[in-house]
Amino acid sequence: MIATAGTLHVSIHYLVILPVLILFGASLVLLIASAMWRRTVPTAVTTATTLAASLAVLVVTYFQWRCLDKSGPSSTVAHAVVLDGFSVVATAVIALSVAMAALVAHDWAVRENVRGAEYSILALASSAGAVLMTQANDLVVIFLGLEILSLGLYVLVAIDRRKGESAEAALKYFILGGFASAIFIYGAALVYGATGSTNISSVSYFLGSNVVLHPGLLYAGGALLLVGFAFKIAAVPFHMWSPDVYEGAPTPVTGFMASIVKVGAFAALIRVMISGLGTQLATWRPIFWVLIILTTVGGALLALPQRNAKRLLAYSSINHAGFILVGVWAGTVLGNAATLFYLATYAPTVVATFAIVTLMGGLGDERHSLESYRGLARRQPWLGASLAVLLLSQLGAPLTAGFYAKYSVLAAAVDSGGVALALVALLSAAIAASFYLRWTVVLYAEPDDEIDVSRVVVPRGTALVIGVGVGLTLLLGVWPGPLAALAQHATVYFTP
Amino acid sequence: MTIPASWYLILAALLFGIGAFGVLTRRSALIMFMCIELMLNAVNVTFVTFARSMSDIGGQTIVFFVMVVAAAEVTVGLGIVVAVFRRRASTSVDELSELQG
Amino acid sequence: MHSSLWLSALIMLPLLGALVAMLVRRREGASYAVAVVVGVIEVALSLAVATMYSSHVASAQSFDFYSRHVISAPLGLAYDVALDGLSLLMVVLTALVLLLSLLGGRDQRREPAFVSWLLILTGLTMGSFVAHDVLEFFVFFELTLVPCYFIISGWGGAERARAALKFFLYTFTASAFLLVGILYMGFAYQHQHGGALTFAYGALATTTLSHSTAVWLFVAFAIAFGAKAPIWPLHTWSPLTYAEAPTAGSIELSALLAKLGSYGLLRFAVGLLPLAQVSVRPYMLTLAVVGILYGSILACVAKDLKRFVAYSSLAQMSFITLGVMSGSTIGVTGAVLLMFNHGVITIGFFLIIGFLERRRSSIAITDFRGLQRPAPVLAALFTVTMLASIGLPGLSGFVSEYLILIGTFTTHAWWAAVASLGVLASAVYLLWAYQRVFHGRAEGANADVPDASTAERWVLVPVVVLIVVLGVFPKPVLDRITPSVHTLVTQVAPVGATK
Amino acid sequence: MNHVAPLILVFPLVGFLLVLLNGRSLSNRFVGALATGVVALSFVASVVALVLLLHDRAREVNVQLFTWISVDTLHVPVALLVDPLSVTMCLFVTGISALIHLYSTAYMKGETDFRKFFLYLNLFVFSMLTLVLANNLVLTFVGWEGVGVCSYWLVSFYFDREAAASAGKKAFIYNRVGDVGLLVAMFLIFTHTHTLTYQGIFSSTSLLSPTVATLIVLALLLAATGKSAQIPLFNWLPDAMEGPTPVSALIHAATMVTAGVYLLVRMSPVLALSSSGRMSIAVIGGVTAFVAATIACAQKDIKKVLAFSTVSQIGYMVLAVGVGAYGAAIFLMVSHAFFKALLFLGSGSVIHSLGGEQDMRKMGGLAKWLPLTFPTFLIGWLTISGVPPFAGFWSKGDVLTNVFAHDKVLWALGVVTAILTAYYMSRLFVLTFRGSERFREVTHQHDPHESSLVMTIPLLVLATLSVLGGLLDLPWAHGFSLTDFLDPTFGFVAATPTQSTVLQTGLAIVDVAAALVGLAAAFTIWRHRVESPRFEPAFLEHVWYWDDAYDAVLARPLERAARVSNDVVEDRVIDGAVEGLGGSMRRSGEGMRKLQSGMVRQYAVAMVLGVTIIVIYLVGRVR
Amino acid sequence: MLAVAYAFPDVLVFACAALLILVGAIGVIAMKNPVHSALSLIMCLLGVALTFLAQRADFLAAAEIIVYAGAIVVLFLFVIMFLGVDKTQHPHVEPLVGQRWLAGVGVTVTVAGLITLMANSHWVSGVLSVSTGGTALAGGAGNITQLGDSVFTTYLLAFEATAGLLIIAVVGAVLLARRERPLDLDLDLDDEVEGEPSPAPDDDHGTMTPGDLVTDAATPREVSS
Repeated sequence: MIATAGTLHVSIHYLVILPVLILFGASLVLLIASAMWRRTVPTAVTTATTLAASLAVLVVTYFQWRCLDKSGPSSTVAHAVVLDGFSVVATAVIALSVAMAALVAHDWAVRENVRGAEYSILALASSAGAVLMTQANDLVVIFLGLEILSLGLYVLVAIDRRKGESAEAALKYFILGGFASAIFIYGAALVYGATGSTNISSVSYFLGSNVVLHPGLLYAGGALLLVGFAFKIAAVPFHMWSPDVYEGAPTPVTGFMASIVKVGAFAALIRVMISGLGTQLATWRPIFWVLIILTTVGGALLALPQRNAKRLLAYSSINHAGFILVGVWAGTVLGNAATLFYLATYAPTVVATFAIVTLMGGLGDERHSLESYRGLARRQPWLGASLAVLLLSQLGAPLTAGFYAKYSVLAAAVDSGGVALALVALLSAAIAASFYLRWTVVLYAEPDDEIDVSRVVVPRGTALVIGVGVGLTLLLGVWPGPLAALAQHATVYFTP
Repeated sequence: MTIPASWYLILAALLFGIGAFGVLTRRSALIMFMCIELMLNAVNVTFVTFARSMSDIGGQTIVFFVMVVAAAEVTVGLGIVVAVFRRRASTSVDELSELQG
Repeated sequence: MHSSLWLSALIMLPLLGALVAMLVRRREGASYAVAVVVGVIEVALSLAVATMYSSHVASAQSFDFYSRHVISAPLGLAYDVALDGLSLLMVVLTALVLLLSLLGGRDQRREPAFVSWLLILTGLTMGSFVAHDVLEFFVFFELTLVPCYFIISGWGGAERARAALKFFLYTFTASAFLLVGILYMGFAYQHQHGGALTFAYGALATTTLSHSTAVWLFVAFAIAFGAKAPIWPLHTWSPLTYAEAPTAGSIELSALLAKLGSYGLLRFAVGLLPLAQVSVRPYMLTLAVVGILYGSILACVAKDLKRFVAYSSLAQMSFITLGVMSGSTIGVTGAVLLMFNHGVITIGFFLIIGFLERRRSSIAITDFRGLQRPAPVLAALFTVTMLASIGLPGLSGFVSEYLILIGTFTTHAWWAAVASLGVLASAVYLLWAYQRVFHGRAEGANADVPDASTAERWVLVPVVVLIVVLGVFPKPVLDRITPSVHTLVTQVAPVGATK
Repeated sequence: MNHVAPLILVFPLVGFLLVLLNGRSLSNRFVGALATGVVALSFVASVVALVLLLHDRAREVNVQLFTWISVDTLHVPVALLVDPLSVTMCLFVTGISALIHLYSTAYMKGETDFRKFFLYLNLFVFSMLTLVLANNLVLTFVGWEGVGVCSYWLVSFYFDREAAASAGKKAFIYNRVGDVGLLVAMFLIFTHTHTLTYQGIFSSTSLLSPTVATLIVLALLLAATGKSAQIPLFNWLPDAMEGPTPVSALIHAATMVTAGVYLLVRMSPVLALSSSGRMSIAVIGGVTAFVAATIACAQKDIKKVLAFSTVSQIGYMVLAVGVGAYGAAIFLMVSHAFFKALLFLGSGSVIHSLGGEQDMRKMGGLAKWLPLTFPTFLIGWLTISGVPPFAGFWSKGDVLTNVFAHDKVLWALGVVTAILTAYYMSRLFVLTFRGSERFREVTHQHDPHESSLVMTIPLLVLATLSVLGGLLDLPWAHGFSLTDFLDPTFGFVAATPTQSTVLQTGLAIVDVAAALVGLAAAFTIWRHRVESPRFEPAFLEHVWYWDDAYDAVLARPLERAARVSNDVVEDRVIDGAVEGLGGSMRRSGEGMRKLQSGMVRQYAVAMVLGVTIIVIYLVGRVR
Repeated sequence: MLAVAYAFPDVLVFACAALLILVGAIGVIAMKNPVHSALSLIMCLLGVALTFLAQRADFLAAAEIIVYAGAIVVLFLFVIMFLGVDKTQHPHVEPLVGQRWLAGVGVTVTVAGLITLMANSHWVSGVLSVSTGGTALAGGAGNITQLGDSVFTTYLLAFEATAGLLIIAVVGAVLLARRERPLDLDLDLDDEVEGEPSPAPDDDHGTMTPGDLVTDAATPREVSS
């Protein structure tokens, strides 16, 4: 991959960067609108814009896929971004999450009487960053995507300024995020020194065509990059921010964050560690191995004593991150497909889960103790059953998407010889099962008279989100074939 | 004599380390930010050094981006500090431990 | 070769029934009626299938009703069903358990949700037994946990939440080993033969594995199935769970789901890893023998009737394990038969215990005394069940137990000899329990215990009939089991004795 | 024959089923008549079978009914073997059963569970006949277990009484120990011969090595000790006296308890392969005979005395089997069936007349009150004591003669036992019918009354049989004796040394002397006494502390083991490990939670340490 | 010393830069007063700029001083002043047990490890000049040209992305720094569009801060907390 130095002409395939442009453009439009508009921009308008943008992105991804089918993967803008199956599917997942999260946030904003466009502006911008990460083919672009994503999230976390936790979470997130960013970019610098480029194609080309006799610099760079990603995906021991942030952030933001950060970070992680530095996979694997063990087991164990739904889900998402890492560990086509499959199933599930948590939070977004779920399924069978299904999916029960997600990453691991890894991960799932089940039991328990048993109003938007989440979870549980095939297909185009 | 790249790289590594140590030991959010700036500057030195070693302008260009990122981060970060300060009248991060467990 | 639609119908009917039951839940009793109708049809279907099943189908594996549809090639997922002598009886048992636990459960357990879960559980269990694809089996196997969990935690006793959780975690954890093992085999096959990922039973059976790998896989399988069966010492979920579960739940768990464990052990561990099983056999047999004696001993000191049955089930299930691992056609056939017989006997036990609980609101053994005087029919029904469990010749338990012991004796005499003590032990604990509950002078509340009502008697009639018929004339059943077992056992003919 | 043999079985079964299915709608009278009738029919069928068999040159007929179990090489048919042995057994089983059924219709009158009693009794007869007629070991086992469970039901017939319930259980469990022996014997035989039919086994005895044969014999011996109440499994039988007296007469004297002897006799071709095995049998039999006799000397309960006497008599039979005198064993079995049934029914009559009292100290002087029972009982007493010319003299003499030929020590033991037998039976007789009338307090000053005719007819018939039983096998009547009839069954008999007539006569004199010594001693001691601690040592009264020994050696340690298993192994070790694992997970979760302190700088340190470890690993890797 | 400096001017430059950087960096983490820390940071940044100059990155050196020393540190100082930051913090007192020790060991080992790893590669192992096609780096104006080329070709997308980054930073800062108006979070970008955060007064604590001077007097709103 030789850069086109010397000329100032850079060819741009706009279809590739169209999703980023749409998301960012929508963000800018809202920004300008809220600046120009004398009155506050109605929430309906901002939500509609967000939805329109994300749906537009979904449509674009369809055309991208068609384009891929026709002419194969390609890179553009001086190889800074690529169009391949992986990026397309990941982009679509992000778009779906954005749309779902927007609906939840809308109903939240209506309930909390929060007006204004900032959620939409920031969410759109952040998701643009996430999409950029999924497409980026350059460490610097990944870095910038990461920063766009993160800066947006820092602010989103702090958006509920009635609550001290919100600001506290934001500050913690920010400090650690900045720290991790610095580590990440230092890693990028070292990789640059080791290979002469930050472009992932070039890096991989260099490593493929040269035998690196003294890979110390490369190792150091790779390790620091890995740490940067590990922070983002909240792998133990780089996970400690996540429960605090999940708990402190406004619940719709948590759901949004839980889904798109994972997709963006894992996409970039795979591109860097597998596509770029894949020749050194033997070196990275032990690190991944330990990270996976710590993350799956640690996440599950830490979740056990939790009594707060959001915190519990934070640790649960750590556990899931460990599982997704299993797919990365495999480092094979199967592994990548499994990772993608996992992300695609996990994102809607987790958004829908947080949608319910948002509802249950009640006015003020404060009722998050598990006790407040007591008897939910008896009062509101559909809502309770939905949550139960989502939890079972996260638990990995068959006939839910979560089962095939876990199954596919474990299959990839076993295929690559990671029997012990798969086993440990599965055993951690068994530990995790206990807290999902405990929650489910609470749902179906006899309602406690002392606790306020008022019915939770389910606004239409949130209902739709829950419906989509549960529907996808069950549909993919019964009929995972198409998505599995898509994921498998997607990774065929993986490296341009 | 041309200074070997290694000198700069070690210098950068030390700077990075000092920055990291500062993040770990200072309680004031502001000073932690400064330390993160130190770390980013270490990265910059590293990039520039590599750029020189390899006669590649790319390294220098990236420094440019890093600076932008640093500026953006500081902007947001200080905004958060201000928001927190409103509530607590302190920039000490040790007092922020309502969320835990 | 018959159409696989029969099996699909057996799986789908209860699931659809569950749906219908939920749809009509507003009308009093409608859900229950739906479930009973489904149960009757299911029993009829299963008997039809059992009658049609021809043990002389052309294929070497003697599978019938076979068909395979790949659902997702990348995941290696397929819908693949077939029936052979090993699963035939289990299919019948599944249908029977549904019907009897519906009819015998307590009245307040006729809630729509409860019967729906029961129907779902039946469909899934049916799926497990006819699954001819290992992954498909795992999916069904694992899925059965969910309805079980809800049944126990929703309608169980005071400690139901803990019991349900313990049960779920136990089996869930253990099945982790199974999944990894399955995956390993699937990929080993794929790496050897190329092509798409597949978990078809016939395919995996041809995988070449190194001996140590096979042994490890066997151990993994044994853990998963051992926790379900249960095999000593993986049994400790069962006393708590049986005691806390509602009657129908206890029936499902011990009469049916436990069989998933031994069935899996036979079909997948022994069937797919024939050479490994020869190496691990002594260890498995030892565990089985220990389980027989241990379960018997603990049954002697059990405090309540359900725990009592739990421990006696441990002993009985250990007999099954003994037979499964015997490596002899006779022993394995006995084990397959005992799976069914123990299922029927356990239905009887739990139904009667349920009746007793209905009368006295207790299952503590010390709360009962001298019931034979006020309730002679109930006592007689219990006696028949008990004697079948003891292994009285002429009743069903004997045939299977005898086959297991004699089969095992031909290959592993010492284990069988020690296991024979289980025959003695079962008499000890069962008679002891019988004496404490039914003998003696009935006083107080016990003196007024009503005898079995007509409905209760009729529920138990099928149980008694099966116990007697299979004890006196088991030949048709054995003739259907034996060829499949023979095929399975003779896989290891070069290494182990087949007698 | 193909029709008659199954009929022997079918009659009692039909009776059983009829009562089972219509129990409620039938009157007690009808049930009693039906039950008695079917057994009588069965007896008739047996007689017919005997006649047919006598006309059969092969003296062996196989009647195939249907295949029961057939798996791989294991084929178990439901088939009957009609040969002299089985027909002999059938005859006396059905015959005595019919009498006892008849007796019971009166004896059990007024019982709440009258119908159930006959239900069990018919099932018992069916099982016993299955045991006897089966042509293979498995089918024999069916009957073997069937009689066991019927015995369980009948012993615990008065289940309201704790003692009865426990006794029933004890009987079944002791039997079950023996069953394990039979099972193991079957397993061994099948493993080596691949067949379980008697003819199959006998035709392939060459496949059994001496060691295996010895093992098989020992296993069979264990089975026999269980069912036939021999040492070490004999002490269930006295407890079994908790059952109604007809049950004691039928099951625990005449028929079921002899099943062990029958089994050994049936398996004689296998016994022939192991001399050490036979020796074990002989020793067990001899010792049991002696020990049980000593115990019988010190019992106060009339039925207990008879029970131990039964044990002792069966000991003789087993002894006979051990020395290869199968014919003598069967002869004793048959004659014992006559006189022991007689004695039990007689004692039943006594008990009946005293309103249920069984303690001999509260009897005495009943001779004049029971005009029919007394003479019949007298015959029974003389018969068992070995006084000529009653059946007992001949059969016991036959046994002892054979034993003498084999082992002088065992013979001596047998003679001593004979003295004891005469002694304790006379003691019983004296205490019951002679001496002062001590029953007034029991009968509330009423006079005891003789039982009804229905009860006394069986007594008369049995008394007759006891008198004439010796005719079956007189020592000099070669060619037309029971032994000759049975001979073909045994195939190969260990050669009985021919004994001179002088020696035989001498031995007979010794027998008579032994009987007279016993009688004399008993009369001397017990004529004026009710209790005599000197002659009733406590260790005899307490059955040599046999039960206590079992309690101490087996029951209590096992119980403790059960408690330990339950409380320690199960709760603490196994489940403790499981729960502990869960607990440790929770605790480690809690512990890790403490690290999650909310202090952002600690989070950062965790990150740095993570980096540090990775870097150290990489440094190690490049080195 | 001077001779050495004369003989090897580069060494002198490096020494100065290193001294500035390290002293400045240590100053940042050691000073009690945040203002002093900020000033130390400037010193450090000057040293960094010096290394840039010494390595033919003239433009970056200028940008470093302008962007960092000129804008970022000033921003820091501004906030420090604005918040009237507490000087009570004693950097020498560490409330967290073992924190400093762990941090010291962790950082030291990590940095040592990183240096070891870099040394293992002979410090650089990448190919020469991927983006400039092998031509040497130019100094002075040439440097700017090269940078410009690079930014608008190889790093075009990154460059565009920085635009987005800045926008989001601005929006974020504006949102964060405004006063709390829990029920009405609309944006008033009219007077804040330039990207400077507009700190609002901290009414909670009743201290008069410079922020009060820039409070939007035209839109008086009730103060709530």
